[in-house]
Amino acid sequence: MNKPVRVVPFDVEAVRAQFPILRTLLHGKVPLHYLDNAATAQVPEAVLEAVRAHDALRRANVKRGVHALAEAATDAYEAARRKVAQHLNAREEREIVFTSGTTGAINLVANAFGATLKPGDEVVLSGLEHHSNLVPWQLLRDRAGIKLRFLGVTEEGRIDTGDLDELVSERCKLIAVTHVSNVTGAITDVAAVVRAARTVGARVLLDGAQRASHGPVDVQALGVDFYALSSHKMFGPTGVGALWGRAEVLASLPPFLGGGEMIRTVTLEKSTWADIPARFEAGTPPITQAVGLGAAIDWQAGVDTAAAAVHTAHLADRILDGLRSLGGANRRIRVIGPQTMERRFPVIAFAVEGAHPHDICQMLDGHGVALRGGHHCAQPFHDSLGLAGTSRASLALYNNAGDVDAFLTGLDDALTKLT
Amino acid sequence: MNKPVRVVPFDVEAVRAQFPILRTLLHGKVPLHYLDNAATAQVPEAVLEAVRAHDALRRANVKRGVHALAEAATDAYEAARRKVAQHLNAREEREIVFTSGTTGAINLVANAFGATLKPGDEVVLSGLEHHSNLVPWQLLRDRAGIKLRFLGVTEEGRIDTGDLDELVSERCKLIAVTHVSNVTGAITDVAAVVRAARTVGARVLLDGAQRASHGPVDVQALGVDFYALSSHKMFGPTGVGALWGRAEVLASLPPFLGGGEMIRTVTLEKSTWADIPARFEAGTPPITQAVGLGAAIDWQAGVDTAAAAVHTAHLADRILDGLRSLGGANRRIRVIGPQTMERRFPVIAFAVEGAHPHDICQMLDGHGVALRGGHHCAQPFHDSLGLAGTSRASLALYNNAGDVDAFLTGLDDALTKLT
Amino acid sequence: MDTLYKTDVLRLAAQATGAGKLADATKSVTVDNPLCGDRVTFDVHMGANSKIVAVGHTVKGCVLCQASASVIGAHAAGEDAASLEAVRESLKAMLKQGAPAPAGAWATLGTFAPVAGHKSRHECVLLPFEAVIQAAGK
Amino acid sequence: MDTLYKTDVLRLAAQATGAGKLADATKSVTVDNPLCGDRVTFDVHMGANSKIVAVGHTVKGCVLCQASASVIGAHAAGEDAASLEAVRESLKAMLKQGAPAPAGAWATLGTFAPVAGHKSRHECVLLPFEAVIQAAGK
Ligand SMILES: Cc1ncc(COP(=O)(O)O)c(C=O)c1O
Ligand SMILES: Cc1ncc(COP(=O)(O)O)c(C=O)c1O
Repeated sequence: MNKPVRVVPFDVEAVRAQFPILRTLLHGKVPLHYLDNAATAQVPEAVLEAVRAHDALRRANVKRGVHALAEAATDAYEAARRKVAQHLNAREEREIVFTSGTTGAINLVANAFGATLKPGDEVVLSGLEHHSNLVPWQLLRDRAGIKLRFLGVTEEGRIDTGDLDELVSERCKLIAVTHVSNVTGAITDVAAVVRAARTVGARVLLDGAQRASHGPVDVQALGVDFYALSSHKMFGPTGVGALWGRAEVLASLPPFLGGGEMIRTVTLEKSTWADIPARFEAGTPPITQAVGLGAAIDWQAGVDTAAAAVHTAHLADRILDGLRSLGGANRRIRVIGPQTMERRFPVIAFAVEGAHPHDICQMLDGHGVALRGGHHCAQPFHDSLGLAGTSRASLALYNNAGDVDAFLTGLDDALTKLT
Repeated sequence: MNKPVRVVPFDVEAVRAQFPILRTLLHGKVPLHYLDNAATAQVPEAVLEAVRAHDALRRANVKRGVHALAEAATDAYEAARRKVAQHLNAREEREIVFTSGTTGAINLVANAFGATLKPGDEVVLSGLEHHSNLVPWQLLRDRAGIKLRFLGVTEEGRIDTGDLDELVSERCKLIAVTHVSNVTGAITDVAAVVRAARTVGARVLLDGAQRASHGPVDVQALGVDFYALSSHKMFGPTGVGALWGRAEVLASLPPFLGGGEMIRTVTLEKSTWADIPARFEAGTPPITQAVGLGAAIDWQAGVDTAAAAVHTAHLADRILDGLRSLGGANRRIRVIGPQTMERRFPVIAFAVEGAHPHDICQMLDGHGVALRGGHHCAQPFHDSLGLAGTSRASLALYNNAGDVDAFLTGLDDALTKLT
Repeated sequence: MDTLYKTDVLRLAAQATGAGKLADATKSVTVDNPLCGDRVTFDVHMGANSKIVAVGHTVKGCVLCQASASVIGAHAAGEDAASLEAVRESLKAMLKQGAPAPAGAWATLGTFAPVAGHKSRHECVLLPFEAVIQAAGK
Repeated sequence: MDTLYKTDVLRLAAQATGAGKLADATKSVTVDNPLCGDRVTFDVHMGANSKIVAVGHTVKGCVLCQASASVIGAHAAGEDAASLEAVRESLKAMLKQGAPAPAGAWATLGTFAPVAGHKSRHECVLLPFEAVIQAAGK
């Protein structure tokens, strides 16, 4: 994301005060410095309370009940759908399907849209994808005889849109790429992807798991067809996510999972399907979690996300600077992805020669700093870098200068011991 | 369930006190009489608190993290798996796969086990199934060319195991039936089903959605191969459920959903799969909800479920008696399913000639009584009865005599107005 | 809630004005509510200028659905598809946006005002309109 | 936590006893930890009675994994697959059930006791044993 120009004072301490977990003392003594936000974000009091209140006051199954609790629960569930629609600037509420998460959403598309593909059809992915936007397509390939093609990754850790012309042919039916990388934080050039897709009439799916916690998204302006997100990465509960799909596209797809509430009529011989979005919401949905996601979106809407972006970009700059100065002659530190905060989000993965990511993360844990080490479910990308894993610091709007200091101090200490 | 003989005083008021929602005044004035437990059960304080505490104190993504929160979250998640394993008397913890619910669990089997079937293979279901245990198999049939066969339903509303000999042939690879009907409350004669399956080497799946809230289950004693359940029907959070599968069977199946955490290795060309249960848990699982389900199982384990069964069976008897006496010469009331509480759970569906279920439910709502009306996602069974829908009262262990009285008084009032 | 079942609604349903098959129907349309399995059939006899001369309805549905069909049975004569659509839109506005009840001949629809608070029942009132409008259309 | 990385562990890793390829290996086995991509190769030279004469190891892994391999490098000579399996079992018991560290030659493994509290790292310590046991087996 480009750093917004305006300079609004962002009151990070006021934000922090809303997150009970940030008051935790780890190991009974060290304050928590949570820099594992790309894996899962923390939850503000407003969301904790919305979840509790729903189950304590309005709990019922949704959709078919006529009693007061069932109506209240259905209203709350549908209100949550409206909030997701607003967060994404969807044209219509029925374009939002609640799923178990980003992984569930992408599998839905790989199966429902996948069922419309023919052997030899092509799906274009990239070498930067999270396994959740790769393995479902491999499974589809093995099932349906389609072909997968892969956009390369630039030196800078961005999806190489220069490959589009060569890779996107008339056989291409879908381009499915990440909106923001969970390793490099790089923002994909979606316009280029959409342009290429439109020339051959292909659809575009964006994996929005890493994007949706950083303020509203405009799927109409992006011009894509599918957008997947996870609640737990955007300050909401685990167990729920959403798929946005352009109404006419969604409406043209067969169902994926079968069960209650996704049908129009059922006989032992044959069933017919409900309209969207119900067609894709088989069984009792994650009701309370959807309500919690709605509360998280409300909460995010109450924050100045533009100011928050300036704030986290400053912190990320300090991390990049710090890594540069820690990495001296005999400590080779390699930052994966863009070296500045231009067109990227504050997800910073790095490799240290001679120090294993798990040792780094474990030692930093002793300093109260929560990092993540490993391939971050992007094994092909790490393979292409010749690395088994990296350490990753990822920021959310509640991180502060103290978190960055603890990280840099801890890392210095760890590297002194490890290298 | 047979009424246990011992007569333990069951302190229902002490149980009720633990459910905040039971103190609700509907429409600002009428006390809630919640008799829609077959759709979703309510949540005790202990579960509300476990859910909140997890997100407020131990929130992190699971499985790969080495920092303290990630270890705590993984421990909590795996402890929940252990609790589900204990509730079902599974032989091993790895036999428990967390899913989005019963519907998710059955779809998993229909896809993963389904992928091992060949055209012409047969799956035997029954005419009493919930759509969640019918539609996934219809989708599989249409995809894979298998054949579905259906056990009939007896006059009494039980799966007709007399049909087994005729329907279960050498081509049968699976019998998938409900453990307890969500319409008639009838308990299936599982032993007969398992016997028939074993003679031809077929597997057995039980839909345990309606059973798992009524005390522990013993999958080993039942002798089945798969068992599906939903947390929200057993006093736990929405958004999570479980599939139990016999280890050697589960381990022999290919994955269903693709994504993070279900892999061993991933390259752009090819992936290999993790061991069970991870192979079937793609993406970030419903972590907090699984922890909540664990808390619900702990809570249930602290209740004398045998005494609770006596208690709810007595209440159900009063409902059956009340329906008989309300149904006079000009009010024809038909109770669907067994007419006594022998071998059944307290789920009571009934039809009133000349009164629409939704009118009945809506009028009872005015009395604070939450019922459910419609086909209860068992449209084929209702069709077979010549009914579009029924009204259903379903009990949980926190229901009391006041709930039954309110129901019978309200129904009398409604029928006076409607018939 | 009981307020949904005020005496007026129950009476409308009991009156069942226009219930029964129409012998000389020019068209008949059946509409289902997939959510509850309800089913409404409207037979219409169309006159000159595509105006309704008479209707007959068969309702397998709840009291709200029956009462709504009964109101149509009482007032449909003389209407055409377009005017019935206008009535349905003002009924919808009453249910969904709290607009005032339709004026004039169709004022009886005001009886359904309390249904506004019960989204799951809106369709019960609207279904008969769906059937008669389709039957009165080309 | 830092207690995992006591000087002892770091020193064991740095010593890297037995690191390197073994020229006259009778068998070589490579084992992966799919969770973190770590990889351990053990070359063994087996003598009479299926006893180890010498080992060499190549570790792409964390400090814990390196230290564990180093301990094996120092003490494997004279062991066979079965005795190494026994050592691994007592190491496992120390990690998983809080049992005391192995006695005798392998007492150094006590250095890993603090790993017990970190389930996600148990595999790091156990992986080299997996490799050497497989290499020493038939
Ligand atoms: C017998 C039965 N099977 C399956 C289900 C589906 O459960 P869920 O909607 O929680 O997936 C239900 C509940 O609706 C049920 O009662
Ligand atoms: C870019 C990206 N895509 C997909 C996912 C999968 O999300 P989830 O695990 O919530 O389904 C993640 C998070 O792990 C991610 O970062």
